[in-house]
Amino acid sequence: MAVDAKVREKYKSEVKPIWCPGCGDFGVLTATFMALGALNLPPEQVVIVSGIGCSGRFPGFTTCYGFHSLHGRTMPVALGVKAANPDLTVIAVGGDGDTLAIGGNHFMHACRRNINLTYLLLDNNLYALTKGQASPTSFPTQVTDSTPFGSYEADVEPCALAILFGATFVAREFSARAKKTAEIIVQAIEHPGFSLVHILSPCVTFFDTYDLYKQKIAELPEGYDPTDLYGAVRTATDPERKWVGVLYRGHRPTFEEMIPKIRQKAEEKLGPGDLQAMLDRRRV
Amino acid sequence: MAVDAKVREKYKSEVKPIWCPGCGDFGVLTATFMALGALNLPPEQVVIVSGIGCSGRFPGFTTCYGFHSLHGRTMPVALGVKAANPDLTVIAVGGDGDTLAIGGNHFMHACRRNINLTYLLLDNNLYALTKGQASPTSFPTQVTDSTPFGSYEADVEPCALAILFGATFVAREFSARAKKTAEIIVQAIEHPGFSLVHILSPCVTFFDTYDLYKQKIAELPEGYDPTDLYGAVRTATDPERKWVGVLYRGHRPTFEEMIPKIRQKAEEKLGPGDLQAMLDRRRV
Amino acid sequence: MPVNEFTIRVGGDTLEGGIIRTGEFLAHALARCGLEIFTFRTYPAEIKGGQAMIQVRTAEYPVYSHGDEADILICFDEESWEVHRDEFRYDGVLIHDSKFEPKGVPGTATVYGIPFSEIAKIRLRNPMAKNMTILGSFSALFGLPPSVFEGLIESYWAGRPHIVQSNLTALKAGYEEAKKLEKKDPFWVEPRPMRDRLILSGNEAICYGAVAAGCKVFAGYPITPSSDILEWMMTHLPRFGGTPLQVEDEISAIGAVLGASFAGAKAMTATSGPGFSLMTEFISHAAMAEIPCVILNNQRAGPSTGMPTKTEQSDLYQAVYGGHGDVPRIVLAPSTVQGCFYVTVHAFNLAERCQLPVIILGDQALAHRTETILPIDLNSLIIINRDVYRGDGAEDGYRRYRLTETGVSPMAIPGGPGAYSAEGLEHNEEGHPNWDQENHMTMTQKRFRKLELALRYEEDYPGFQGYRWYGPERADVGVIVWGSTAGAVREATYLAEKEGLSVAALHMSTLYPLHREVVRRFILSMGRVLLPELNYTGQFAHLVRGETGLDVVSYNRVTGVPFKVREILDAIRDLAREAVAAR
Amino acid sequence: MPVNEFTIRVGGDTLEGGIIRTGEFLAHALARCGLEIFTFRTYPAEIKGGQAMIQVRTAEYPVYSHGDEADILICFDEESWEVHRDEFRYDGVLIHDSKFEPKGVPGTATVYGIPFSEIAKIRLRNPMAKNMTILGSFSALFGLPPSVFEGLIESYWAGRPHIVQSNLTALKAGYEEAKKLEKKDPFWVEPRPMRDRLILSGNEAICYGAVAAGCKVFAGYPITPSSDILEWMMTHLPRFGGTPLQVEDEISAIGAVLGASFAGAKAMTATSGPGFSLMTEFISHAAMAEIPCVILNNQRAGPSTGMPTKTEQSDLYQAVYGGHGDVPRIVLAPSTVQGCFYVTVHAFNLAERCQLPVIILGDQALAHRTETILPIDLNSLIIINRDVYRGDGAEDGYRRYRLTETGVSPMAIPGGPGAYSAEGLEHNEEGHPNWDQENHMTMTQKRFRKLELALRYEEDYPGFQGYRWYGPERADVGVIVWGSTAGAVREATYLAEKEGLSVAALHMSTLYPLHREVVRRFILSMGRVLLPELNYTGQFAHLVRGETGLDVVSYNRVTGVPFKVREILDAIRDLAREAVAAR
Ligand SMILES: Cc1ncc(C[n+]2csc(CCOP(=O)(O)OP(=O)(O)O)c2C)c(N)n1
Ligand SMILES: Cc1ncc(C[n+]2csc(CCOP(=O)(O)OP(=O)(O)O)c2C)c(N)n1
Ligand code: SF4
Ligand code: SF4
Ligand SMILES: [Mg+2]
Ligand SMILES: [Mg+2]
Repeated sequence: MAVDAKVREKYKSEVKPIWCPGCGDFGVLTATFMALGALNLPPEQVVIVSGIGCSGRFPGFTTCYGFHSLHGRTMPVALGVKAANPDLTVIAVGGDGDTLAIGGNHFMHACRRNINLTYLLLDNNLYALTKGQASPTSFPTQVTDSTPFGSYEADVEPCALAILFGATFVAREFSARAKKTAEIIVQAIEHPGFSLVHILSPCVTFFDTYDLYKQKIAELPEGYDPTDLYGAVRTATDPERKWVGVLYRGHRPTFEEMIPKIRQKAEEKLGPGDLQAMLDRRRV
Repeated sequence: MAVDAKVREKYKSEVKPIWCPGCGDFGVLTATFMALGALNLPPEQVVIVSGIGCSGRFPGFTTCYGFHSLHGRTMPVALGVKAANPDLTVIAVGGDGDTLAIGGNHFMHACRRNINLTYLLLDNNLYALTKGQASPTSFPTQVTDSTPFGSYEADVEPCALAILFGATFVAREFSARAKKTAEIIVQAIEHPGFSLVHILSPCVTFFDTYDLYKQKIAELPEGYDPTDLYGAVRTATDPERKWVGVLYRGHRPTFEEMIPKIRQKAEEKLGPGDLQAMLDRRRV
Repeated sequence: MPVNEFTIRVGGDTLEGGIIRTGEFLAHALARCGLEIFTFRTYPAEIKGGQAMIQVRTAEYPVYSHGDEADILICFDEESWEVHRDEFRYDGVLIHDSKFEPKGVPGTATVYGIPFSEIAKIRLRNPMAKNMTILGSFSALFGLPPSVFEGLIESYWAGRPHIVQSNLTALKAGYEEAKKLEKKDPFWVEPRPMRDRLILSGNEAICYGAVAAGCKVFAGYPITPSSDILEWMMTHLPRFGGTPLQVEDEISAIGAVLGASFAGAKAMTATSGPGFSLMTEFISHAAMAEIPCVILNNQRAGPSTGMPTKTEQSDLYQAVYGGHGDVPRIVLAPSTVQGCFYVTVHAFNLAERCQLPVIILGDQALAHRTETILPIDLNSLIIINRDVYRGDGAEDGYRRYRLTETGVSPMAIPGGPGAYSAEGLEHNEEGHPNWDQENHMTMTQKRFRKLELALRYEEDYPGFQGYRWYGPERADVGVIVWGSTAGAVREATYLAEKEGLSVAALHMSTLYPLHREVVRRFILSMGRVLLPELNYTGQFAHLVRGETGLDVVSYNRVTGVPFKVREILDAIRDLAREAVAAR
Repeated sequence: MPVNEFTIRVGGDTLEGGIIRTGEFLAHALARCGLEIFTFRTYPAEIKGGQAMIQVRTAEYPVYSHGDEADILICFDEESWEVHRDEFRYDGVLIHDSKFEPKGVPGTATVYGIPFSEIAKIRLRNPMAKNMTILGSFSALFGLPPSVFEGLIESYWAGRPHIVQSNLTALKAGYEEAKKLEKKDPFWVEPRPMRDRLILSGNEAICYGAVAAGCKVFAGYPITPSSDILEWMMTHLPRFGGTPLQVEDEISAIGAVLGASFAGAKAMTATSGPGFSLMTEFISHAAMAEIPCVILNNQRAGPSTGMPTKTEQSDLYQAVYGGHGDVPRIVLAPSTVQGCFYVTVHAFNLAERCQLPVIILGDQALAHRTETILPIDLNSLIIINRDVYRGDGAEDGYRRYRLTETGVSPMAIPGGPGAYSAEGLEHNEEGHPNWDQENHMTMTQKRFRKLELALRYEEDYPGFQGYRWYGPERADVGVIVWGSTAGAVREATYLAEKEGLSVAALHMSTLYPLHREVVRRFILSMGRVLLPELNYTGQFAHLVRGETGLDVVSYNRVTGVPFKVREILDAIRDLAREAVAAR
């Protein structure tokens, strides 16, 4: 996956990222440029849909089409984009709050639909843009501005959930490993179906997890079988290690494959649409 | 669990259920009366929170307190009830659309919080009240008014999801087995934490599944280990059989147990609340 | 009035079934006799059990309301008589199943008791065919040729000869039974030459309108009374190369609509009050990011879950004012089935032209009623597509939110040149987030300029009228009306004129932006202005006052059913007296 | 004006840090000198980087606005000078870090360049202490005793002697550096006897008000500018025996509030525009099921995500009209920090008394500003609790939605007698779903009767005023105002009076239901009526017209910052001319 700097420039907009120096999201942006470059995708064929959060500003830093939607609502928008034009390459970017708090349900249903898109989940274990409250991936012991005495509730693990929801490609990486992340993003984009890339992306301002994740991550062992769904769920939720790499890979018809199939069945049963004829048939 | 008819009468309101004759929901109502009777719970100590759907009319048919909320929103309301008064016995009643379509996210977060309540999921594999559209538990082959050519998407299995979401008691039953269902509801109410009872409750009007489920259900084998989380997920999603019984049982602190703990920590750190003193401390 | 001009009501319990179909067959049969028809129905919110009702009004001239009372009342069971007797004409015709004996029928009425149940259940051993025996009797009693019903039965169950046969038998049995009776009433059907008409419901007309306008993506979530639109779209939109989506909730529905429109497809969602409320945040986003979209809200009685199967006009506030911030949007309201079709076309056109969310305010009564309407010629429609950026002309670079005179900026479409980010934050012309004081002011003005363009839509669509002024330029009483209440107003003003009252009406179909000057002129030209609407808070009256600073007299009712012509006529009479006194 | 009466502005990049704290320390120090203070701040929506600003206005008398321009401008960096020079008084004082040379300073101004960065970084090796050196210089230049800052430093970092020490050193260094300069300007602080005052921000006052009113459950989701309320509640509510909840979204927040209130607890949520829009459906439910609840919406610039850190008054439409169906609700708006406290208490009282959703419309400027306010005596508050059914008196059985004169029916609480179902469907008195025509009308009337009760709240809370009429009974110009714009109006009308203009003001804090008769009387008593508000569509003006049928002159601005006194004064002058001409 050799990408020369010039190709990368193609995807970089003139807008300077507003992220804090050192923010993990920079690594993801770079990795995305690398991946798009490696696949040589024309920017105008790519739509990046984001929610609201530090992560939400992502699309504006690229030369691709972007849709800065609402907090938690990347998936409905992405579904609409794909329904209108299944040929576009769609990348969704969501924060952990975005994806798993307010947007949890859309996330579930998008996996279920197996929409052919790539979901970059930029997980910094809290709500960063609103200045540091607990998110569904905050550690139970983590003290935040909204959980000064710890949390009332357990945290959730997005990869395991995505697998059970029906995503067909589920991977994890660490934003500090931009090149590895880029490789995974390439695979995710190439995979036909819903692809989650869970990226540990530290927030240096409110909860710096660089050291923690440097220690905690581990590459999946040789021989790991990503097609074993239940095994993947177990690996994803391993309390000891944050396994990075492709945790799960499955195969089911995608939403985009269903569109023409249903169209065909409808036409077989009822014929192609002719509105004037239909109206005329409603004559008294 | 012997319950005599008179005790049951205590929970039955003068409002005649508006359900179609033969509707599965009748079985659940009866089972609930039996369970409340067996536990001898005073009706005014019980709050039944429902969503919108045929199932949503449930609370009005009982003499308990009821909260007929909005489509999909049983869990926020139940959380509030418990936050205000953790001593109440709370039963939530939701349809499959209610719980897994519009309400999916609240369902996830309620499990995560391990609120000590019992969730009766009345699953009839479609939206009944709106007259028969596909729901997230509709079978992929099922033809409904909204999926005349089959569905674009895969179905979901609520028990497996609840387990992964963090529910600590997950069971399945069939509304035609009112007595068994009652027994499970008793266990669910007695369990400290979030208890899901997934009840196959056929809709005779739009999709009669009595025969199907009579064939498909099977009681869990002797020696089944409900404490094995991953095993339970696998059992819940078995494509061959609909296993009935207690699929999973775990233990974590409940939301209600966390309330005093956090209160204690807050007081330890900052002292008990004295508003006048606090205000006075803001003197110039 | 007795010949070719009367109102039939059919009532019974849904547990028995067939009530609505009886009315529908009657309506179609009358239409095939060359008459105009207008139906109205109510049904319980429960799935089984409870009283359902369908009313069919017919005449040789176009009818605009469902009629105040039943001239002919057909009762399946005793409860239906109890429910409907108050709206039964004192000298009308009551046809009832003789399994019960109706109590308290006025002596002036004609009563035909016929053993429909017995015929169907015992004689024919086909209890489901009860409604066909009723149609047969109707045919015998009122001169509607049985051949008309026969034709309907044959086409309705085409390909199922067994059912056709048993229904024909039932029809005949009912016919013969009624033939034995002595005709005592004056009502009669005199077939006229067939007119070229379509029979459609409001919801069907909306579906056709959407496809005609070029709708390619529909996203929805079931809700009464809009579920049938979702079902139609799921069935038929793929045949037109479109993609229908049943999604997980209404937030997702409007989100998918915006995503699809952003990607270049015309897109729409359809819902009712509770779902509409859930769309609030995204409608505000559509206004900010300038994404065309069409949202149909079929109003039902609220607040909250309210009365899902009853009608109301109480979501106007939410449609016009809902959403945080200053949210430009367009709100249209159809008032007839024909209007449902055209208003939907206009909604898409305006959305595309102005790059704004367009809300169609329908209601339960209109959604589910059927009317005979003039045939629709698709070739006569003007279909407007958005102004697309194609990489040309913009020498200083493409700017998605370029400041223009109309406020509309060409839109780039993914896949083509001009990649930009659709932005819900305040932004500059390029679409980059921007917190400048001046910029926010300028951009807000830009977004609202598009409302002025919307008010000039007749420039794009010659012949379009966002309002209609009926009657004289000056009058004692003016009536302002919107939505499905317009039909009753039309009939009431006609009757008032016949009584010699001085009355005019202003029927608004573009509710927002308001044609402020027209409304001002109307109000200032009238002695008194009445504004009847089916809500409690006088929502359109409030909007009119708020936009014009002029007062009107609100007339409100929330009973879940449409206004009666008589009620409006009475209100006009009262105001006319006041106006004359003040003259 | 130069002594004890001036406006200071501090500006700089958030990357450098310490800007806001400089202003806060100045404000506190001035307050400790016996002066009144009023602060206003703006900051970027980005987490790091971008210009932040805090303005401190001080005087010996109460101040109601943050001041139009800076008398003293303190610039951390060159960009801050560029950003703020337009709002710098032509003969004011500019204090800047001498690491840059400000360009284009008017000759009439006094400029003090001081090497703050150099002192902090190089001399003290403590770059973080730059703001303390600035405070030291301020002290030297304007006579504010350094001991006051010393006291503040000691109490702020109490228990951290190391930090205290290094900050004191920095303070001293700044002081000594400035002492070398020649004083050339007239501004000066003359300490007065300390007054008994609290310093609070709007959001803090709201938290205190909620606890004072008896709030026991708070549910929220983070959003600017209300996140600090959530954080305060998560930290402190448990200490008062309450349970705070950070939930998964705003729908859940309002749902939990309703559940808690149903179960007997006073409950509240706090949000801003986008979250508020998401609550629409549940607010409609609260109105239908008659569940008391308090919803704070701190408005920010919209629509959509808009400008999250900028202020606006553009959610009034959504607050007053949002929700499907006819939705009764109460809308209150505070305009001062003190008002934030009391309005919150009233909101809970009204919610409990009327069993209605009560919406508090705050805004970003008010939420985050600090003021010196009069001390609050909790014992003087009247706390109202709902009318609870306790199993007594109801011989014909308990009916949750019993029809009463006021519209309010006693509420049973789970755990106690009277079990019923809270119902979002239309229902009868027992709470059972019901589709009767008459019933829906009657129940709608019942729900709206409670708004009349809300208008009579002073019967429950003597001394409460839902509006205040300032100035004469009749005048050339009347100004109607709501929310945080009231402060600028108060100062502008004061200045207008001093100029000899005839002017009165009507300040509304109960926005809905509207005190219609008072507003009518006010409008009819004035030559011209001005209604300034920070939105584009003239939302309150529209409401006033809609409710009174009388016209007012809208004055709108959407720039993300509050009105200047001068702007309103100019508008008053213009209208006064018109009114005099028309007299
Ligand atoms: C409906 C709504 N609620 C709340 C907010 C405020 N808000 C903005 S970003 C955010 C959370 C951001 O957290 P996350 O999704 O993890 O993204 P991050 O900033 O950490 O990248 C919230 C709550 C909003 N914009 N909209
Ligand atoms: C926000 C909202 N959307 C849609 C509806 C319409 N609606 C009522 S019940 C229902 C689905 C019912 O299905 P389910 O939850 O499975 O319950 P069932 O009727 O099958 O018991 C829907 C979509 C609504 N009431 N509110
Ligand atoms: S606050 Fe955290 S997540 Fe946001 S830009 Fe800064 S480092 Fe990144
Ligand atoms: S429609 Fe189905 S689910 Fe609803 S009451 Fe009838 S049988 Fe039960
Ligand atoms: Mg985050
Ligand atoms: Mg269901």
